[in-house]
Amino acid sequence: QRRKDTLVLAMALEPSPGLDPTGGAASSIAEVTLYSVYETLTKIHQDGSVKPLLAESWEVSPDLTTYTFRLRKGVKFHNGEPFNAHAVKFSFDRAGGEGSTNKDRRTFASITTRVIDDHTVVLLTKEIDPDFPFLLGQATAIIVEPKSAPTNATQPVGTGPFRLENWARGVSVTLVRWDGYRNAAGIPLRRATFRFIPDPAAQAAALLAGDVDVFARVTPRSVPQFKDNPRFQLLVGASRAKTILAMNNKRKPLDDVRVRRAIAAAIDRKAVIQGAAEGYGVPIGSHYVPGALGYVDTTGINPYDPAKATALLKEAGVTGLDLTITLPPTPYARQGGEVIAAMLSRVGIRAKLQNVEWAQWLSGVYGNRNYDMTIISHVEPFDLGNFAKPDYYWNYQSPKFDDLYDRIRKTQKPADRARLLGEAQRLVAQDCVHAFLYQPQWVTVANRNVKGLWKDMPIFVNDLSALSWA
Amino acid sequence: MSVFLVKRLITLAATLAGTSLVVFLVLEILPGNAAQILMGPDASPEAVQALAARLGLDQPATGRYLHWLAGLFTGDLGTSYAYSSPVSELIAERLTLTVPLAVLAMALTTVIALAAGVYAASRHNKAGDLGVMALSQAGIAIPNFWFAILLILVFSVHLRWFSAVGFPGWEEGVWPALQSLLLPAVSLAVVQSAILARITRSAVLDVLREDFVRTARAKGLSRRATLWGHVLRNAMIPVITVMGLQFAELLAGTIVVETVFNLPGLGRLIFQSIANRDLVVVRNCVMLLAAMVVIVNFVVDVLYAAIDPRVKAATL
Amino acid sequence: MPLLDVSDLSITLRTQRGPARAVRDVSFTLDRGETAGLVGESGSGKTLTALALLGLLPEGAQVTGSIRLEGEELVGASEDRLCDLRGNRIAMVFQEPMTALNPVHPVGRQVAEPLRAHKGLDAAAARKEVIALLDRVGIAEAARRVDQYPHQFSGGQRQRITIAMALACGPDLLVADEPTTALDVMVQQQILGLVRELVRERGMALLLVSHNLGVIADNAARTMVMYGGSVVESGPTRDVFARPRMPYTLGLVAARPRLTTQQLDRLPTIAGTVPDLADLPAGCPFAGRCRYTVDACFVTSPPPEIVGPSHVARCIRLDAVQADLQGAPA
Amino acid sequence: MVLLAALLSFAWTPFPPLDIDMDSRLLPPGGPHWLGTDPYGRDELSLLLLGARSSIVVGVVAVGIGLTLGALLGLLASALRGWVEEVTMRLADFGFAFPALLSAIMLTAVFGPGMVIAMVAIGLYNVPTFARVTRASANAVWSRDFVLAARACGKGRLAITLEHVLPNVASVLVVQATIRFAIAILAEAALAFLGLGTQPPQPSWGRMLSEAQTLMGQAWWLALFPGLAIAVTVLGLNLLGDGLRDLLDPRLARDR
Amino acid sequence: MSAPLLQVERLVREYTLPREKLFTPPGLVRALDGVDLRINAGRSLGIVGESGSGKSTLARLVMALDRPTSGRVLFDGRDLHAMPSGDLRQARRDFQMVFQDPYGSLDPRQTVARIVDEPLAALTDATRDARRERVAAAIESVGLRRADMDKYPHEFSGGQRQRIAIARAIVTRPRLVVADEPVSALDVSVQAQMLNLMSDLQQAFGVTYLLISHDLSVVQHLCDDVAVLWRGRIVEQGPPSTLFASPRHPYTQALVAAAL
Ligand SMILES: Nc1ncnc2c1ncn2[C@@H]1O[C@H](COP(=O)(O)OP(=O)(O)OP(=O)(O)O)[C@@H](O)[C@H]1O
Ligand SMILES: Nc1ncnc2c1ncn2[C@@H]1O[C@H](COP(=O)(O)OP(=O)(O)OP(=O)(O)O)[C@@H](O)[C@H]1O
Ligand SMILES: [Mg+2]
Ligand SMILES: [Mg+2]
Repeated sequence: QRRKDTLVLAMALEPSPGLDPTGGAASSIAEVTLYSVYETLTKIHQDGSVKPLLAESWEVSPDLTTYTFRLRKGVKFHNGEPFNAHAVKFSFDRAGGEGSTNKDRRTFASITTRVIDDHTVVLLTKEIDPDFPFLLGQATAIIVEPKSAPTNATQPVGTGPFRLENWARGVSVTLVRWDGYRNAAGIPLRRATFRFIPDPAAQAAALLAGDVDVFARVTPRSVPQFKDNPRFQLLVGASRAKTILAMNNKRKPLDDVRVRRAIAAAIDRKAVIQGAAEGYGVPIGSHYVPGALGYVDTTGINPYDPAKATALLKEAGVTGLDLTITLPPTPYARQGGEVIAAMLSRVGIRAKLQNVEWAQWLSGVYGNRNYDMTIISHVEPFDLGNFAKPDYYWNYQSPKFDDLYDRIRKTQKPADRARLLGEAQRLVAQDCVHAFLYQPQWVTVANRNVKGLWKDMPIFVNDLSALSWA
Repeated sequence: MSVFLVKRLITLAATLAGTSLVVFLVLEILPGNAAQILMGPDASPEAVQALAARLGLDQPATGRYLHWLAGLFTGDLGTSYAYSSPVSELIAERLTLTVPLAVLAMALTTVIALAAGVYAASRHNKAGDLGVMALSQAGIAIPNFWFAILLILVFSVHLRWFSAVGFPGWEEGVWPALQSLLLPAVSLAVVQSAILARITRSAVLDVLREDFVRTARAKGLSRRATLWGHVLRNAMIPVITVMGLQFAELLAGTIVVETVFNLPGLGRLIFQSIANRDLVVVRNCVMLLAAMVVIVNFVVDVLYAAIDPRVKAATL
Repeated sequence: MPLLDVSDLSITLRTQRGPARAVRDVSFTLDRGETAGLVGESGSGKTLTALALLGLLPEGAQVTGSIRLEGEELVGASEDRLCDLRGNRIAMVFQEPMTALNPVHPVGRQVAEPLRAHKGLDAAAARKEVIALLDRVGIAEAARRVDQYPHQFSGGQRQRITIAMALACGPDLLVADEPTTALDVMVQQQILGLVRELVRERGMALLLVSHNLGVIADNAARTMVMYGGSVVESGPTRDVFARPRMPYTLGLVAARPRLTTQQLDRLPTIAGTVPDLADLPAGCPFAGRCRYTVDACFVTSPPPEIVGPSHVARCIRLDAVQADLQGAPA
Repeated sequence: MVLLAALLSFAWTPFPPLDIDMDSRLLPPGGPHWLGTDPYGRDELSLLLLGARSSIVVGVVAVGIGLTLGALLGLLASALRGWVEEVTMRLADFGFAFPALLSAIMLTAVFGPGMVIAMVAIGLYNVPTFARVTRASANAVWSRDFVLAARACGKGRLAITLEHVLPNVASVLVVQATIRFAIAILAEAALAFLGLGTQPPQPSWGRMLSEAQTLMGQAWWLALFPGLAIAVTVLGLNLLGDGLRDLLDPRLARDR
Repeated sequence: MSAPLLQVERLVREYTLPREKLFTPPGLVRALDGVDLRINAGRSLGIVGESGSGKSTLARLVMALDRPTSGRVLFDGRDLHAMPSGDLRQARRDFQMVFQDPYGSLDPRQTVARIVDEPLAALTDATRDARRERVAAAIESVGLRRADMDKYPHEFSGGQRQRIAIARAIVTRPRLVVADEPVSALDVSVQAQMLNLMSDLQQAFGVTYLLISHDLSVVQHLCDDVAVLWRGRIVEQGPPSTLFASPRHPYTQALVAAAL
């Protein structure tokens, strides 16, 4: 029997290219290290609220361009160096600097960090973003120690309650409680191991065999077998992700909104959610998820209506439509693809499924925009802005939306923002830029006795400090 | 050194050189690059480019090939993009799993196949023979990943005798490590031993028909003594050829089995690295696998000569 | 009591086309120091008869009748007992020297095997004995060559090695199954000379199987002629060859081209081909090919008829044959 | 039998095989769906019948590639001997260095996953096997006297290869082909398991199996039936191979 | 005296042995070491000699199936090994071969008709029907039946197969037939049939034989002349009656002594 102060968590992918969240984009890096090894100024909680972490408090100037953070005192890095305003400045300058491989480099490049004293920093932003504190709670905004920063990928040094004990590449990362943590006594777990199990069948087997205690974001296909098993608890939480059938808005005949609408109308979102996610999803009508600020229900704009789909196609003068759906290797895409292809065939659209690897998706679909349609989940919390990017892979261009988005960015009052956001959602839905499918729900399967698990996951993180055994 | 060995060594070297070129060229035409994958779709293009430069992806191909070749000799195999650690270290780590797994599987294969094959041959056309052959037919017909999943369901999930997936590493002790390799090795060995058992059986039967077996019996040796003393060694000649080929399939089979059992072995490293376009790793791993196969076949040839004194004379 | 007493030996084989009586009612005796020849066409059952003496018949062969070695019954004897006898008291030399030796073991080891199995010699003692044996059968530099492999020897040398192997334990009975067929004339003479010498020296009984009449004529005192599984004629070699009675023997002897005879335009031949064992006629196996065939020949197997001093032939038309021979002397 | 199933699938399947029906997902065997349904509510039996087609195509093409190229190389090597033989056989050794799975993975990375790539990869891996078998048998034929007799008629190597060598190695090749056919079906299954074989929505037994593995705890029928289908086919092919071997065995067919 | 049909001059054939050591030159075997022979049309020459003395090598060289290291093979006055390949093909019609092994020398997958037809098809440009007639005639002349033409070799006994092989050799009406141990694989009684057949054919068609054997009695029966080959050299030659009655060379003496 395993000791009650250790826990084994499983995840599908191994952190890559290392354990430094500023060095790569993989969410798996954050899942292992954020809030456990590294800490940020703010901390995002499971309800999406932003609370202090390394910063004790902060103030915002009325024009939303100047943030003043007061830092926690007496905090040390794992290597004994003190945490202070200089570390903050170093971290943010590094993230936005030349040669930075930080995913959010562009954002950090627009920030200027001023050290006021050892425990006070001021951040000046050029772009207004009401969600700035949220951003500072993400893994790209971790505070690193200047001397150890270059080797963070293999020997991470942070201020968090855990430090790296061992990384068996391809197998697991083991973290142990750091006794120098400011609240070491309040951390129930002494050791946490992350095991990497990409194969869905192996994931299920590992859980069933008791090799693994917690598995966040389990492949939905495996979920039913745990549903009625008393040994396990199931946590179903909302995400900020949007799974869509993205369409190349410049390709003929997809440049005709009627064709796009016909496609959307041919798709029964409920069936897609069943087929792709075992029912773990909420239908969406636009690129926005329920629960986010300003959400409006747009699922009625392009409802499931095969007859209308046929009519629309006729109206557009399209017959015998052949389209290719390019599918990345994730299960939701491959499974959803099969369902959607079958549904499209009912309205006379022959959809050929083309499976590609990530590398090919990135270079073919994302890079060269060489595709008709693709199924993809956009996991970034707020990314309506992508519709305003002229060179984005969707090839969507709408002066109306660009204008609207510009206004959203400049609007500070939440109520106004919410209204504008609602407008933007409706516009995207009416233009039927994509066939918007669903907001996936993340399912966590865990041993019944594990306490403190997050249900909702606004960002991908495992808050180890909260976990314990019953 | 005999001409035989020298000749075989030269072809060995030529084969390996050819392999390196093929591997490099095939990987060169892969679409997509590692930097883009590492950074994901939401990363800014500057960050991607910065990473590409850091990884050396912007160098010309010939330069990288020669650099790699040189590295093969010095042991400096480059640095993995995805793991940002030396490839040689990475491979060495993975080999501590894959080699024992392959060896264990091969050992199981050999033991099961030889025992079953010899037994069947010695009871030619009797119930024992038919039984063994029926089993081996079944063994050949089962896809190994399917059998692997079955093993997990039975032994790990239901009986809980073994852990379902993963590998504790040799630091945790030899026994737990071996334990976690047992089911994978069995699922690899089932098909191969079924095939090998048939080969062994027919080889033994063929040898049993040889005149010298009758000679041996005429000297007053018992059936058993004849079998062990005269038949087996001669029967090993075709058996060893097949074993050499099987080792190659076994190594490739580890890709599947390592996936099912979630073992951090070389096979899975290749598989993942290709998906990640971590070409430095792929290149070296594929090269290594190919080299292992080629070397095993070389060893088979040498064994041949050791077993059968005529071969050396004939292939000189 | 004779050393070897075979009576009514019959062997039935299982073949694709049903059971085949490959050897039928063979009886003979053999004393120490005596050499008997067994001749006959290919497929007439010579090798099977020889193998039966060692209990080494192919799987699925059924044996009836009796084989007694100094009174001890070998048909149905236990495998262990047969293992004790084989290579020890009964030894055999096989036809094909190229394949009779195991290619992957040194010859010395192979010759030593019977010594170690029956005489319980240790490796060193056996080796010494082996070198002496190889020397005896005329392998030059035996001490150096014991560790070589069969492929390093010529056909004649290999045959000598198999003979050394057979002689290792000083057997009472040596069965030599066409020991020289695969060799050229010169080597053949050497080998036969060697065997003759050993028989004389050791008082061994020798059953010499061959289809080469010359070889038999030179070596065997008594000869049995086999055809279609039966011994169709037997008697003192000189009588059988000089005055053959059974029509098949007649044809066989006549068909042989001989250096000594004047060059003839045509050789006498036997028409037709050897019958298939699986569907052998009920009567005389030679019926149909024989120009003396009458209806009765097809009905029953002819009984042995005494035609001279210990000269026996199986034929119901002996009178007609005799009449013919006297009418037209060869 | 499998061939029959494949043929049958052109004419008739119990249900439209690729039509999804989310209301009848994962039904166990029985009722109108004899072998149950898959997670998209498709009829398992219909999919199996359709899958037989892919499996046969994979087998035929993979073996076809291996057989033609391999036999060609083997015949060439044995007809020309000398350095040609040496080079061909070294090439074959070289081919052995890349097991089907490995080359399939690499080819897939270049050309994208799919049945064609899988078939080509398996086929290429078969080439050295066939080349070796062919060469060995062909060499045996070349050493026979009837070849010498043909040469005494002034026949060239090409004519002898076509008239004498090929017919005499054909039986060995046929037997080998049935065995390789079975192995190809298994290899395709393994590739499909890794996601590199047949691509959706086209079913193949291997792909059905690999999809079933996640559901093995819930829907045993999905893993069982394709598994059985593969096993039965492979078994059948092996028996066919054994049968052919017996049929073509000179000791049984001829009186030697 | 007419010009010889076949004339062999100082024929040498060396085989290279595989190297034993890396830096030693490969060994050489001299299978034929300067053989001189001549056969006049209509006569038969027998070659006897122990195993490995070079008999088969000689046969292959005479048949132009192998190239000599040095020396010449003159057939009807023309050097076979110096001829352009087209001419050689033409010439092949005039010399054919019979092999020792009746099992290995017939392609098991061809019908008797096709086997016998092979030299006709390859070497003449007769029509299909004409060829079939000639094949049938050849088959009948070796004592088989016309009905046997569409059977396969495995349906025949060893002796019958050897007849088929002989039919193939004579179907083009060659002037020379090289027979490499044609009867040594056969039983005595069958052997007699074959020898009779060969001498019948010689009388009927005037074939010249080069008969290779290690059996002196066979050679004596069929040949007008005998040459004794020993370690690649002809050590003695003459009519069989004189040669066997009073052998001169020690090897021949031993050979004759052994055969008696
Ligand atoms: N294992 C066997 N199975 C079936 N038939 C056999 C077997 N061994 C021998 N025979 C048959 O039995 C008959 C007698 O065979 P045997 O070997 O005794 O003949 P032989 O007189 O020694 O001939 P040869 O001179 O060719 O050696 C032959 O027709 C042979 O085909
Ligand atoms: N291809 C070859 N390579 C090397 N040596 C050869 C080759 N063919 C024949 N020899 C050698 O040449 C010599 C003569 O061989 P050849 O076959 O002509 O003998 P032979 O008189 O026909 O013997 P046999 O009576 O055994 O058929 C032998 O020593 C043989 O080992
Ligand atoms: Mg015999
Ligand atoms: Mg020869």
